[in-house]
Amino acid sequence: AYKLWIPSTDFEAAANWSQNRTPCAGAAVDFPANKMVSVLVREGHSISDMLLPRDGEFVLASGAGFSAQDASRDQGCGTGAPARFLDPDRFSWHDPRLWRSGDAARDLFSVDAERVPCRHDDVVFPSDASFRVGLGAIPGPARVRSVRALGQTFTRDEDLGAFLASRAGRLRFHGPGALSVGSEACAERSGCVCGNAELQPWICAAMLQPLGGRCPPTACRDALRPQGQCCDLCGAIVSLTHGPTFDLERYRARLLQAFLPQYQGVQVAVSKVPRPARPRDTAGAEADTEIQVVLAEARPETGGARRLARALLADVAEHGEALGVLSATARESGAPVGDSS
Amino acid sequence: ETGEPELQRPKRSTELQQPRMAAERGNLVFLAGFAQNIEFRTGSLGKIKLNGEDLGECLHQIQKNKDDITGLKRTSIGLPQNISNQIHQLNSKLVDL
Amino acid sequence: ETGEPELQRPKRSTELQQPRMAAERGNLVFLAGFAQNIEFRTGSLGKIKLNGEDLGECLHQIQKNKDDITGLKRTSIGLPQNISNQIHQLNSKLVDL
Amino acid sequence: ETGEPELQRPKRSTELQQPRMAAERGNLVFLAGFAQNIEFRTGSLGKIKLNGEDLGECLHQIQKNKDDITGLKRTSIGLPQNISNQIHQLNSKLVDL
Repeated sequence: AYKLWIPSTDFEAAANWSQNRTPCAGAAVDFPANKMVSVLVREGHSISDMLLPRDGEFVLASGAGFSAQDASRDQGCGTGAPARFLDPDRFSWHDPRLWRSGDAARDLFSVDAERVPCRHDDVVFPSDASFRVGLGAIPGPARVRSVRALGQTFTRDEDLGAFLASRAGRLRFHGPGALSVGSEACAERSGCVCGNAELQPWICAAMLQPLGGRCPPTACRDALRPQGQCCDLCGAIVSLTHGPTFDLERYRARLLQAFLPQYQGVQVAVSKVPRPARPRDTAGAEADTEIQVVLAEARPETGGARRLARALLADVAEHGEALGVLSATARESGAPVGDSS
Repeated sequence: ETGEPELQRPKRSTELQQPRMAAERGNLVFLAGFAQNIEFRTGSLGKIKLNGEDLGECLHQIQKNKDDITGLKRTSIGLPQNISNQIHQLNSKLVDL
Repeated sequence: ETGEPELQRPKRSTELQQPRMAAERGNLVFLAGFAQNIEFRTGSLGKIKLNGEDLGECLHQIQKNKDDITGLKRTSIGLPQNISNQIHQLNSKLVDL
Repeated sequence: ETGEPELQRPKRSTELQQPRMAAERGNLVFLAGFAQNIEFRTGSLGKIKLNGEDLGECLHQIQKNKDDITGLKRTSIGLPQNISNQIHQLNSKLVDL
């Protein structure tokens, strides 16, 4: 599985500019003086004035460039405040919003901690965009299988370290955190634990930072908090105890084809998670992991997640052996908020 | 013709006349097309370098070469004239013998 | 578009081929890729100026210096030969006396 | 100093340290800070060209011109001395007659 980095530091990306638009013709442009950044320029721009970062670069795609245009009197562009390029250090590796999963099962979602690259993931920084990533101060290095950047794939720490220390690397990666590659690909048919549990406080802090660090209110009582999720949600969680023949991808496909079409409005995430310590766990050969099936619904009054959870339990009861599922349990959130029961 | 009518013309044609830096098939091109210049300026302690060569020193050497050439021209015109005069005198003396 | 992961593709170095304007600790650096050029092109009225010096004039002066040197070499080879001949003739006349 | 800034914007102190690209009366101006350099760098197969002229060759020509001038100086000092000696000998012989 791979995870693709989304935000760019491209000149033409409107979101990189103070007024949420690229500088217009004749604009004055400010880059922060002391923020290293590599900026891909794809088009031609007329500018009246541009302050460059003290350490940075502008990579010119074919046909791109800059021309001089004195601050225009007529267009009202050069007269206003300069277009400011926003702090390129604002993108954190640990922010789940900044990654896109390359998994084919596009109609499933991932819990927040698994949206950030997992231990077995290949990480891809698009080669046709400029980027900058902050590696925060976390207890250990962020571990992944490989990192692909600038058209090179790094699978050994020595190679990655040399890249990160190079000028090209320093223009794109910053912060006190470390990055480590070389993990095995996930070879288990039943899936692999993501391995980001320890990072969850940082992941959630990054994700909730625009919300002031607080989760939005839920629409139900007794909301659930799946493993790896930053905020409570309404719906249900089905936990599957898996046997040796369980196939995670097949089970996902089964959900997508046989169940989800009948439960519009329910979003599903399926992954292997560490098995929570239970007081009366039967000791023995049972795996220390389980499959977490998260059934989330934005409008809990429809009850779709509850019905789907029961359907999945019934499915295990009927086909458990064929699926490689030994047992299944479900938890459900409570009544919708505002329901006077 | 450079000043006024430009303002009314569509953006495209004025752009063509603006000096610019652009990428062309991987080459970095500085174009001073119309009557406008492209200028590079450093402070008094800064240098302009072309593949490691200090442009200031190159310009200084060009001027020095030019001055040396001027000096050489003066001697190469003055000296032969002087020598020609001496040879002419020698010839005269020989004839006088 | 950022669509494909390109995991399978061989090491691409297009990134390295693109020209760039960089700032390195406040120094302004213009870079072209491995086999790419940096080109200055001027129209008839446009100039490239480096710290106030017209680059076109500098190149012109280099060529002018070269031409002057070619001229000087010709005279400094031709004239002495001419003079040597005259001195040789003078010597002959002296011997003939 | 490098010339008149003529820029509309007020200067913050950090601006003085930041490299800058600006339009000045239609000219495109690249500015480096007080003690900072402006550099042009190509890969080993790349060239810096002005209107088709290879600037690297031009810089090479400056050095070649310098060497040629050194050679010319040597001959233009050496040869006349040699010739003066011969003329002096001729004069002596004439006197001896």
